[in-house]
Amino acid sequence: MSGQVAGDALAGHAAGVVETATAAERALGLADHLPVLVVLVPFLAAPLVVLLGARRLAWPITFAAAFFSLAAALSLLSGVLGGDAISYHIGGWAPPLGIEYRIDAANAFVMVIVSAIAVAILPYARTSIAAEIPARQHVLFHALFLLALAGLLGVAATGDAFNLFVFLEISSLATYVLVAMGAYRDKRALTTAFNYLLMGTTGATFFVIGIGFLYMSTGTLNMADLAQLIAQQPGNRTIHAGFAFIIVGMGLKVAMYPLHLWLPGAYTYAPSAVSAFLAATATKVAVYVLLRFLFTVFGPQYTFEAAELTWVILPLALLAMFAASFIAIFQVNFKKMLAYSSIAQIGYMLLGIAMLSQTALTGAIVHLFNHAITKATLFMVIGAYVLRAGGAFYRDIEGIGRVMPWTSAAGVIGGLSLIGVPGTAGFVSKWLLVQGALEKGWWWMALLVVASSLLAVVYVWKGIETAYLRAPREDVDRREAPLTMLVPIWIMALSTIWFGLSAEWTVGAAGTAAEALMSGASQLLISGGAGH
Amino acid sequence: MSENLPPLARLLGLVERHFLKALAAGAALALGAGFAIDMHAKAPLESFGGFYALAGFVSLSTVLIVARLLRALLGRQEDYYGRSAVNAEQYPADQLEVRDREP
Amino acid sequence: MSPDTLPALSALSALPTAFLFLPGALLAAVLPARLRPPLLVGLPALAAWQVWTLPEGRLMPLALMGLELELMRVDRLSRIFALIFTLIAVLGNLYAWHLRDRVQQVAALVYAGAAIGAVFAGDLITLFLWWEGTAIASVFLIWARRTEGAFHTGMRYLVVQVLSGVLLLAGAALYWRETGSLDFTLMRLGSPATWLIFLAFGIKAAFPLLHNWLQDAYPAATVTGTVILSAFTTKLAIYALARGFAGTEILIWIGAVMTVFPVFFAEVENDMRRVLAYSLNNQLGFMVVGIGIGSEMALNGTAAHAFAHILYKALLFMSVGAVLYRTGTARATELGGLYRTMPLTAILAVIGAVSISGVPLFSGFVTKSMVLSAASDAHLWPVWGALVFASAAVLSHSGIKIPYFIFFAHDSGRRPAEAPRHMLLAMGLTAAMCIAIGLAPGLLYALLPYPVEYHPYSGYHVVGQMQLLLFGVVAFALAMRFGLHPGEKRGTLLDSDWLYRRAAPAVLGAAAALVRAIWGAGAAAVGALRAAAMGFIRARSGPEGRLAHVWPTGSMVEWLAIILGVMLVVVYLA
Amino acid sequence: MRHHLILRVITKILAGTIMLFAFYVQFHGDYSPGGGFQAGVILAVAFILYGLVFSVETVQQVMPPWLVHRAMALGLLLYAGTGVFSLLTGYNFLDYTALAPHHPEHGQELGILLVEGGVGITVTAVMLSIYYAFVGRTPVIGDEEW
Repeated sequence: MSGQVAGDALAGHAAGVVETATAAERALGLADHLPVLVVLVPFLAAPLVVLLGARRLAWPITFAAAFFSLAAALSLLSGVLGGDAISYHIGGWAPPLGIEYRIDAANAFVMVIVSAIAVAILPYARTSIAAEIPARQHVLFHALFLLALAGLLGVAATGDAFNLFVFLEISSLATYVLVAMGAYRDKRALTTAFNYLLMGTTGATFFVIGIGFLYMSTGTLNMADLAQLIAQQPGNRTIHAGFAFIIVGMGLKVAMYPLHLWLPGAYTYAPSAVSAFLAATATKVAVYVLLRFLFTVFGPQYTFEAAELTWVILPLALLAMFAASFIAIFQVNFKKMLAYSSIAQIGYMLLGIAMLSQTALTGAIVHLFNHAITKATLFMVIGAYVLRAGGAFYRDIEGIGRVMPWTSAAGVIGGLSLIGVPGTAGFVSKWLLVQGALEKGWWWMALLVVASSLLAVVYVWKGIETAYLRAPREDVDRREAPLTMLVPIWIMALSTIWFGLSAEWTVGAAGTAAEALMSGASQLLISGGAGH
Repeated sequence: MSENLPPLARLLGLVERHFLKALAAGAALALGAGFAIDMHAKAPLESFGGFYALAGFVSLSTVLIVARLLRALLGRQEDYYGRSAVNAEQYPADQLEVRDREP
Repeated sequence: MSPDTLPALSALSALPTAFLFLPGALLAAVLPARLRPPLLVGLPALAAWQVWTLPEGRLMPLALMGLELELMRVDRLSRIFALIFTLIAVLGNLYAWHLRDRVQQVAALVYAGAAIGAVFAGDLITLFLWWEGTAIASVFLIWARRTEGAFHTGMRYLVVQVLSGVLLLAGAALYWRETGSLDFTLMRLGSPATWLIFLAFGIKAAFPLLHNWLQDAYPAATVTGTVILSAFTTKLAIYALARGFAGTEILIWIGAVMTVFPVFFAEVENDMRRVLAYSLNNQLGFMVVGIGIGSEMALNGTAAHAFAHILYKALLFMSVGAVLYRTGTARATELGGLYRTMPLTAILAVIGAVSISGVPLFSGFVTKSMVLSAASDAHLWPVWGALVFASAAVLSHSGIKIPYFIFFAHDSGRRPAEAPRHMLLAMGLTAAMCIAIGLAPGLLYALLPYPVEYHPYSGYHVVGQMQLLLFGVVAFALAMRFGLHPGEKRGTLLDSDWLYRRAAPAVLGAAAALVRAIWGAGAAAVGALRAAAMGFIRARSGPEGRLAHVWPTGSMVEWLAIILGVMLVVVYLA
Repeated sequence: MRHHLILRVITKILAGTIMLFAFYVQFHGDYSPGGGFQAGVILAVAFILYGLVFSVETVQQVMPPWLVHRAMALGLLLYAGTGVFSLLTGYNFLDYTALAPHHPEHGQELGILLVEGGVGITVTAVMLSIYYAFVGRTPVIGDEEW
């Protein structure tokens, strides 16, 4: 199987870029606009929802938009899996002057993750937010959800550095408000959202400062063009500074370990559906941006050989894997535990990036996907607990496994995947990471990955123990979660198993993406040339 | 033996009563045979006709003596690992069909 | 009857045997109670038929994520183990005919299926998956007792078993790195990979000091669960060792120790099922020695002994289980004289006892002696001596103690009813197989991995064994007569489980306190350093120490600054 | 504020002027720096000033919150709708040529006008919405206590 994937990727090299739109060609079908439509449809749906203002229409429109995005993202992914890239010129202005959307395996994969998670979470959110957010805010909630979705998709789709920043801010601002909506359950959501706003904005500012530096020394914002021009000025200190600012700024958005402080609060106090969506998508998209800049814009050679970034990211990744796991063990709030676990899991992705090999990078990208579905499952389960038990503290959910057997069983599956038990999605990516470490001969690293998985065993076990081995509380609503929540939860849970058992698709797509990223600037030089 | 026992049980009772005599006879016979036939010795000492008899006797004696020491050394109360450990608990009766034989 | 004659059944050969059991287990999970026992007996019987008719070879290669897997590697070694596994599943489930506990019934099927799957696994990954499958399925047979004690025991058992699986996986991964192959064939100890795999097998095979999960768990399982448990896990490990490490010298010594040390524990133990668990350990020693010697004769002996052993050990567990089922206890101190009302069970137990002791005409005799002969052929005299000692010692606990203290000896006054019919039937069939093997060893020898030229019934052999046994009994009788026998006494015996049930928690507690202290001191030191550094920065940049509040936003910005600084330094200097 | 006669009078005069200036920036933005963003803010200032001097209630009679919310969405839709129009007529997203295929220059002009219009509407609405959000809170010191 892997041989075949590698072959496809090699073929992709030769194929280069498929141009869908140039100024000369006029007659374009709907399919040719998918790169922009995938972002545009949810983006347009947001004001539409506000304009209509009808609570009953909000959900169907949102769902339809998300569903369209998913379909579009899948179609784009199938188009670029061969290793090609699709380039779309906004307004007909050719890059590097105009804004270019360029879709390759890496970002198509990310868009599929984001839109699929949105589609899966929306039916769940319908019930969940009905219980957590007052009715008058529902229209707003859906609009913001759409904006966040559009922003995240836009970040993935765009090939323009500044445009990327704009979409990042669109999604971030929507997210701040979504987090603040948790205030109806817990007032602390307000301070949390404010903290998140301050920190997120700081990160974004760093990022945009970095872009500024790059623009200063290259005069372009198009990423392919940037890659080309940066490669021509190896010793430029302005570019060095820009590099540092961009990595640190995105590090914050990624929640790289010491820059993670915004995350636990945001995930804990946000409404459950928002937690699930954020945990599954926001940091993943940030990781994608990091990947894009490290590998495409600066190129692996610059990043890891000239800048020795491995030795900055690697310790931080290890720190995240262990410190965050330890913190997770001592949490008393289930949501917070999962939030810290997310930080630890992000450590795995950073590890995969820092190891700089095809296998490890594939592992990181697959983990992006696998962790997204795993965390979505778990946060959705917690949301169901919150609905019935009224809180996410361990003391609230004692013995709930007997009261809500289906929900809890899905939670156990998610937990197993979090640990990385074979047969679940989590195993596939950890296996690849271990494989990557062994390929480099770092088998201490492989052992560390396994060791930190053992920490995951501890915190997951704590949850299972609470849910199953304690006597249920008397005052708990003794009912299973409603079907509208249960079905999405189980779709997610089963998908963690599905992608654990048949990993060809995920590993194949991620392998192509990793191949594209690893080849870095060299491939883009071809395509960048074609774009002019 | 006033009990009304099944015939098979009475047979076993008979065996139990005459066991020692039968054992003595059997042991003597085996020992005799050992000296009478060629023991195809491969191991050192094996050629001695009573080797296996000696080995059996010594082994069992060793086991019994060492076992006594072992108990003195390692024996603890049944609830050493706690009242709820398997050792200290009764088998849950609802999973059994405890019944006496009807006379 | 060839597979062609029955088209429906011929389709079976296209399905890995283990996969017969998994849908069966699903079915058992939904069937009404009445229909489950026939399913539980019929399915393994069907599997046995399939195993019997399967052609040899690598039947089901599978490529997954670039790994070459093999689900069904059928050869003579795997076939004999699979065959006895299916047989014992039939007998064990027949013994459990009365059972209405869905959990146990499903677990029994999954467990048997996983064990058979592991036996047929041709690569290390498949082996690992089934290996963990046996661990997870079997623990339910312990938990099914549904007491707190059983729960904790089950957890300990599960931890040990899963640990074994994890080691196996780690070993497999390293092995792959080293050799580029996942093929499960003969390995040579030496690299970390093979040591890890060896250790994983060793745990399940209950190597000395790794053994205690066995004595801990088996007496805690349910009446019927113990019978099933006794057959699979350890013999699976024996199979794996025979496949992977035949001829590894260290195994000879490990096996020798294994045959000897459990006999002392067995002698003093009060719980009859734990006595049998120790005895099981001792019997495994014979097989491990055989694997260590590695000659064709020795491996034949190992396979034959495993086959015979599964039968008579199951028979003994069944008879003790029947007593437990009728009296509610398996403690020697509370039993005695039961032959009066359970004569059939008593006779069947005695058949098991004489089989395990190696009395001529019973199965133990014709198989154990193969290992002994192999040892003497190899001129391993100390080992041979240990095996002779162990052969005699087996007699003291399994051969005499079990039947004597339960069914004879002093009259406990208990008059339990005879065991239920299905139990008697299961025991009767098992006993018949023990005798059949003893009478016609050729039947079993024909199944062995290598051609057999061995004749157990030579005059000197029979006489020697009879001497050994009879004088052993004499010693026992004398000891009883003069009160030298350690006798029956209630209590708990310390074994290596003390290390993790008592010592480890204590040591860990102390260690945790130490780590906490050091961590605390370290954290304080780092905190002080950081505070000093930050204070310096604050004095310059913070107008009035506003950032001194450890407010997340503030500290985050500090970190942002620090990391940016580090990044800039790294980027500029690199 | 009822007593601050000068402020009230000046405000009434200024409000219209500010609006006029806003429209100037809006339409002049087609050719020179400036446009929707700046014009939107300036236009909002007119309303905010009016609201500060008179009262929120008064300004909300002119610009009710629901209208403000809808206007936000409307502006955005106008912007994106222009893009979608070009997309539907077979051009790339936001390719203004689509608005006047035979005179691309006119198309550009029209496109910028529409897009900047959308931006202006949205920015005005957002600024007002922020203003409403701030003044919507219970005042710490009541109006009578001055």
